[in-house]
Amino acid sequence: MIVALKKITGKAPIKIWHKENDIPNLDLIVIPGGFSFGDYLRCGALAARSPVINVIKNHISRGGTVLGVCNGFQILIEAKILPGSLMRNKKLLFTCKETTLEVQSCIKNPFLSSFKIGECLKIPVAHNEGNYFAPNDLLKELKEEGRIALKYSKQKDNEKNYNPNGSTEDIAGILSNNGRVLGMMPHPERAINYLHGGTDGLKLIKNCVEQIIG
Amino acid sequence: MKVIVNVSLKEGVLDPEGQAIRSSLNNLGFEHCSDVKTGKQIILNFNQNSEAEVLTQAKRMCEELLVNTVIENYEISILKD
Amino acid sequence: MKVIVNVSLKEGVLDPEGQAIRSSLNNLGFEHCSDVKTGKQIILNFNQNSEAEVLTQAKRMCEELLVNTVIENYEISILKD
Amino acid sequence: MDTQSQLLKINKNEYLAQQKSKLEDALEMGLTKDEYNLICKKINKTPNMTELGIFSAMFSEHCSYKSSKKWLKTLPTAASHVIQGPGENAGVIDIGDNLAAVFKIESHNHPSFLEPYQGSATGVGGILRDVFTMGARPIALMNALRFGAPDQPLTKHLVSGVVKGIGGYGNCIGIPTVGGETNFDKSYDGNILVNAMAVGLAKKDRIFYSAATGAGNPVIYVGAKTGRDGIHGATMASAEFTENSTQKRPTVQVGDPFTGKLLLEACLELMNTDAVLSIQDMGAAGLTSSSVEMASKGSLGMKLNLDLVPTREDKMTSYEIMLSESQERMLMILKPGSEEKAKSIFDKWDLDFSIIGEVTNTRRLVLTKDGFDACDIPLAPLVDDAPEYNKPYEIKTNKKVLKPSDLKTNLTIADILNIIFKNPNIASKKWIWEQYDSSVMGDTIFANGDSDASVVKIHGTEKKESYGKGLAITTDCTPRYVKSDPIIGGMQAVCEAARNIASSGAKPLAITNNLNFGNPDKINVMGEIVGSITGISKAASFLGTPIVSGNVSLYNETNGKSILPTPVIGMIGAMEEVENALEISAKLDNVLIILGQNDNFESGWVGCSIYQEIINKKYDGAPPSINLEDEKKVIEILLKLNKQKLLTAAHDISDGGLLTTVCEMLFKNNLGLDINLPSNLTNCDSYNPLLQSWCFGEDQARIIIATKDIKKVQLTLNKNNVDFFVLGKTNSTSNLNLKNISTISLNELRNSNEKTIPTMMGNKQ
Ligand SMILES: Nc1ncnc2c1ncn2[C@@H]1O[C@H](COP(=O)(O)OP(=O)(O)O)[C@@H](O)[C@H]1O
Ligand SMILES: [Mg+2]
Repeated sequence: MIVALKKITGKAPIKIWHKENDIPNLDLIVIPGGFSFGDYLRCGALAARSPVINVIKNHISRGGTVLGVCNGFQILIEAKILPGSLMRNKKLLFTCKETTLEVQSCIKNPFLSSFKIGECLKIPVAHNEGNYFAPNDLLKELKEEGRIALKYSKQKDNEKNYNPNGSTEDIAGILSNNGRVLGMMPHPERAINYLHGGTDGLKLIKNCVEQIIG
Repeated sequence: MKVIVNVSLKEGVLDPEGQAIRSSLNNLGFEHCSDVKTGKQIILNFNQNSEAEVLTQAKRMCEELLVNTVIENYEISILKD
Repeated sequence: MKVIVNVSLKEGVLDPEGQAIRSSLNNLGFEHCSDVKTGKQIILNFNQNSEAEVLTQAKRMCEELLVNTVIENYEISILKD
Repeated sequence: MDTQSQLLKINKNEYLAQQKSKLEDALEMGLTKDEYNLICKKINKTPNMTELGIFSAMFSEHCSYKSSKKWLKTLPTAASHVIQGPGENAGVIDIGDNLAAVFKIESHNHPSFLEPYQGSATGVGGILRDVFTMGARPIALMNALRFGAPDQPLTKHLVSGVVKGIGGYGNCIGIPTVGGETNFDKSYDGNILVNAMAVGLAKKDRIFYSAATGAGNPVIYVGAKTGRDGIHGATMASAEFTENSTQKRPTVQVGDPFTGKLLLEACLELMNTDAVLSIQDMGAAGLTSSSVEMASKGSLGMKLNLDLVPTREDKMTSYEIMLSESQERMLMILKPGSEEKAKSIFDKWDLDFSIIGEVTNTRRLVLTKDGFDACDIPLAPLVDDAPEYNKPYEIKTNKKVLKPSDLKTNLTIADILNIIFKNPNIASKKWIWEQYDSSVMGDTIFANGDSDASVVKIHGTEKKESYGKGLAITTDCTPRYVKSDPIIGGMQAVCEAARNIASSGAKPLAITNNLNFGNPDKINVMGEIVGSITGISKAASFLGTPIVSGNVSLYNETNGKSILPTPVIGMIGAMEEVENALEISAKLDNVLIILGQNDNFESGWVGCSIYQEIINKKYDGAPPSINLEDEKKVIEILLKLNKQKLLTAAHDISDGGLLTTVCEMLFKNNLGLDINLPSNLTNCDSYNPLLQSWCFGEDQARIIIATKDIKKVQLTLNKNNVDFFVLGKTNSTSNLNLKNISTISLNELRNSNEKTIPTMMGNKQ
C-alpha cells in the first residue's frame, strides 16, 4: 500500500503507530491489510481497540477520508465505524485469487467517482474472513442509502466461484453514510502495475488521492 | 476467581463450521448427529475476589471486546472449583 | 438430546490467542484480568434418546474428529433444558 | 552449607535435574553406551541430568548430523557469488546491486504427522527465523510436501491440516507463499514430508552471523517466553519430572505468527543499529543448541543465569529451560552499552528482553539456577567430539532398460492423457495454493505454477527503464528416480530445478537441499543417502550452482518401511529485468519448439515414467539418464533466446512427458495445437508403443519454448548447434491434433486437471 501511495503521490505516506494518541491533520488515512494482532479473537477486533482508533474516529468526524482494505475493513467494522460483520469464508478456507468487482450505483464518494456504474475492475482478494453479513434491516438501509460500493461480479470464466467468500448479495465493499469511508475486502494495492496482471487497483487509489487532494 | 464466557452465534446466523463438522461426522458414520453448532469459550482469570464486581467486569469485557454483538450471544458464569 | 463438548488446550500448550486477548483487555483498563485461556464449544444435537449411547457416541466423535488429542483436552456434558 | 542441603532448597524437580545421571538415563535419551562413556571421559565427571540432556540434544542426529556429516562435506559449496555456505542459519549469495539473497529449506516431518496444523505452521515459523536471523527480510516462502496414497483416509486430513498450517503462519506473518510441490505416494502413508523454504533479502554488507564475540559481552534473550513445549524427545517427560503426571507434556509446539511478526520486525529494526554483534535463533534443541553453537563458533564460552530466562510456567527446571523448543525466540550478543537502546525496541514491539548472561573465554558452558550451578561443561566435547559415523552403505540401482515395445497397452493416447491429468501428482494444485496468500508484499510476479519457477521482484532495484531484478525460486525432486538409481535421481533433481529456474527466465545460482530418507542404519538407505549426495554434487558442480544451506531428515519410516528417498532441491536464480520473466502458458499464434530434441528422436525413455506406471501399475526400470552437457546447453540457449526477447513462454518436460507439458502450456488460454510428428511416426496408430513413448517418455534436458518469431529463433538455434523440433503453431480450437491419428479435446483434460484435487479433498466446486 505504501508503494502504491508513493507511486501516486511521489512521496512516502506517514506511518502511524497503533499506540498513537495524537496525529497531525491528514487528508486521507488508509488502514491497510495484514493480520493485526494475529487476527486473534476475531479479525480486527483487537486492533479496533487500539488507541489510534479514537484518532481515526476524530478524523472522520472532521469529515476526513478513510480507506480500509481487507484487515483494514475488518478493523473499521470492529470499531463500529462501518456497520455489519465480516464472517469466515463460506468454504472455511483462506482464499487468495483475482476477483472481478462491479462498481455499484451509490452515493457520492471520492473513491469511485472516475468509474462508471457497472464498470468492472480486476482486483485480487486474500482473506479468511471476508464474508460480509448484514441483518435484513441493515441491508435494506445500506441499499436505500446507496452505501454498497462494490460487488463481486459474475464473469464467463468464473461463474461458480465469482464470489470468493459467500458474502451477502456479493458485497465486496461498503461506504459510510457520508461516503467518506470505504471498507473493501479486495486489495487494490496488489493491482498497480501490468506485472500484477492489471492496474485497476492503482486507478482506484489514484482517484481517491486526486479527489481528496485535488 | 475464574469466569467462563461462552460465546455462540445468534439464532439465524449461518454457522458453516458447524455444518461442515456435521457433514464430516455423518460421513464418519455418526448418522444420529442431526445438528452441530460451534461456539467459543473464553476463560478469564481475575485477581479479585468480589463475585459481583467480577461479573460486572466480565460483562463489560464482553460488550467492549470479547463478543461481536451483531452476530453473537454470550453467557457468563463463575467457575467454582 | 443435546450434548456440549468443551475443548480446551492442554496444560503447558501455548495459547497465543489467550495471551493477545489478555493484553488487549489490560490495555482497555481491565487490569484485574490476569490470565485468559481460549477454547471451543461444540454443541451436538442427537436424534437419539439413550443417554448412555449418546455419551459413548460423543466420546468417539471427540477422539475421531472433534478434538486434536495431541494438544487438546475435552469435556462432554449433556445439556438438559 | 553442604551440597545436599543446598539442593534441598531448590524445588524437587530442579533437584532431579541436577542429580547425577546413570547409563539408563542416557539410553532413554537416545544416546548409546559408547556415547555415554565418551561423554563421561571427555568432561571428566559423570554428567548431571541437565548436562546429559544437553549432550543428548547436541549428539542427536538432528543437531550433529552424525550419519550424514561425512557425506555432506563432499557437497560443492564454493563459488564466487557465495557469501556464506553451509554452517550458518541460512546460505547467502551475492545477487548484485549490493544485495544478497539469504535462503534455506528445513523439514518438519514428524511434528506435522502428529499435528498437521501446528507442525507445519511452526515449520514455516522456524525457517523464517533462520532467514531473518541473518539480517534478511524474508520475501518468499515455498514448500515441498509429500503425502501418502490419495485414497488413504488419513491423507485427506493431513493435506488439509498441513495446507491450513502453512497458510496459517505464512499468511498471518505477511510473507507470500509463492510455490512448492505436492506429491502422493503410499510410502509416505505413515510419514509425510513437510519441507519449508524461505528466501530473504539483505544488504550484502549487513549480514549477521552467529559466532559469539568478545568475552564479557552481554547475552540477550528476546522474543516469546519459554514454556514446557516440545521438550526434547520422549526423554525426561517421565512421571518423576512432572508433578502432575496425568497430563503428558505436549511434544508439539504451537506457533504464534503474531509474535513471530513482532520478533521479525523488532530484530530487523535492531539490526539497523550497530548494537548486534551476533545472533542465533532458538530452533531445534532451543537454548541448548543456540548457546552452544554461538559460543563454540566463536571459540569462546558462555555463562547464563537461567533464573533470568522469561518463562511462561512456574517452577521450570534447568533441564526444561535448556531443552524447551518454544517458538519465536532468539539469542543475541550485544555490543556492551547498547542494552538500553535494544531493550527499548523490544519494549516497543511488546516482546520479552532479558540479559541472561555473558560471553566468557573459558570455552565452557556454565549455567546457574536458583543461585546454584546447574551445568558446567567444556564445549569442545559437545561440538568437536560429537560423533561422526561412517555407516556401511550399498548403492542399489535398477539397471533394467525398458523398451517402448515392452509396454503393451490397449489405451489410446487420449486415454493415457486423461489418466495422467486425473493423477493427483500431475493435476493442478490450485485447491492448495489458493489457500496461500501469494501476493502479499506486492512483489510477486509469478506464483504457484504460473511459471516453472516462482518469480518475485526484488524490491528496490527498479530502474527508469525496468521494473528491476527478479528472483526465481523452485523446489524439485522425483523420488521414484532416486529410488531406482540414487545417483541419477540426485542429479536429476538438480537438473530439473535448474531447468525450472531457466524456464522462468532466470539464471540458476545456488541450492539449498533437504535430504529426507529412512533409517541410515539400513545399508540400502545409507546407499540412497550417499548416492543422492554424489549425484547432487556432480550436477551442482557442473551447473555452477553450489549448495549453500540445507537440512537432513532421517528415520522417516513406520513399521520398518522407509519412505521413498526424497532429496529435495531448493534452487534460486536471478534475472536482470523481471518483465522478461516467462510463464508456462503459450499465447495464440505462438510456435512451440522443443529444445534438446530433434527429428531423429523417435523413441522416448519409458522406464520409471508416469506412462510406464499407468501401463504396468508399478514403477519399474532405470530412470532416464542424465547428460549434464545437454542440460547446460538447453539452459544456456533458453536464456540467450529470452535475452533477445524472442520468447513468450517456456516449460520444461518432466513428469508425464512431452504431451503433458504441451497440454499444460495450452490450458490457461484455451488454445489448441496441430502437432508435428517425426516423419517415421506419422503413419502409426494411437496404440503404437513408439509413438506413445514419443508422447510420454521422460527423457531429460528438454524444454518447450513458445515464440512469435520462429525465424529468429531458428537462426539462433542453428548458429549454436542446438537440437530442436518444431511442434507447431497454437490455434484457438482447444484441440490437440496428432495428424490423423488422434484429436484430443483439451477442455475435458483441463477439467480433470482442475477437479482432481478438489474431488479428492471432498470439495464440491
Ligand atoms: N543437506 C545439507 N546440505 C548442506 N548443508 C546442510 C545440510 N543439512 C544441514 N546443513 C547445514 O547445517 C547447518 C545446521 O542446520 P540445522 O541443524 O538445520 O539448523 P537449525 O539450527 O536452524 O535447525 C546449517 O548451516 C545448514 O545449512
Ligand atoms: Mg537456525
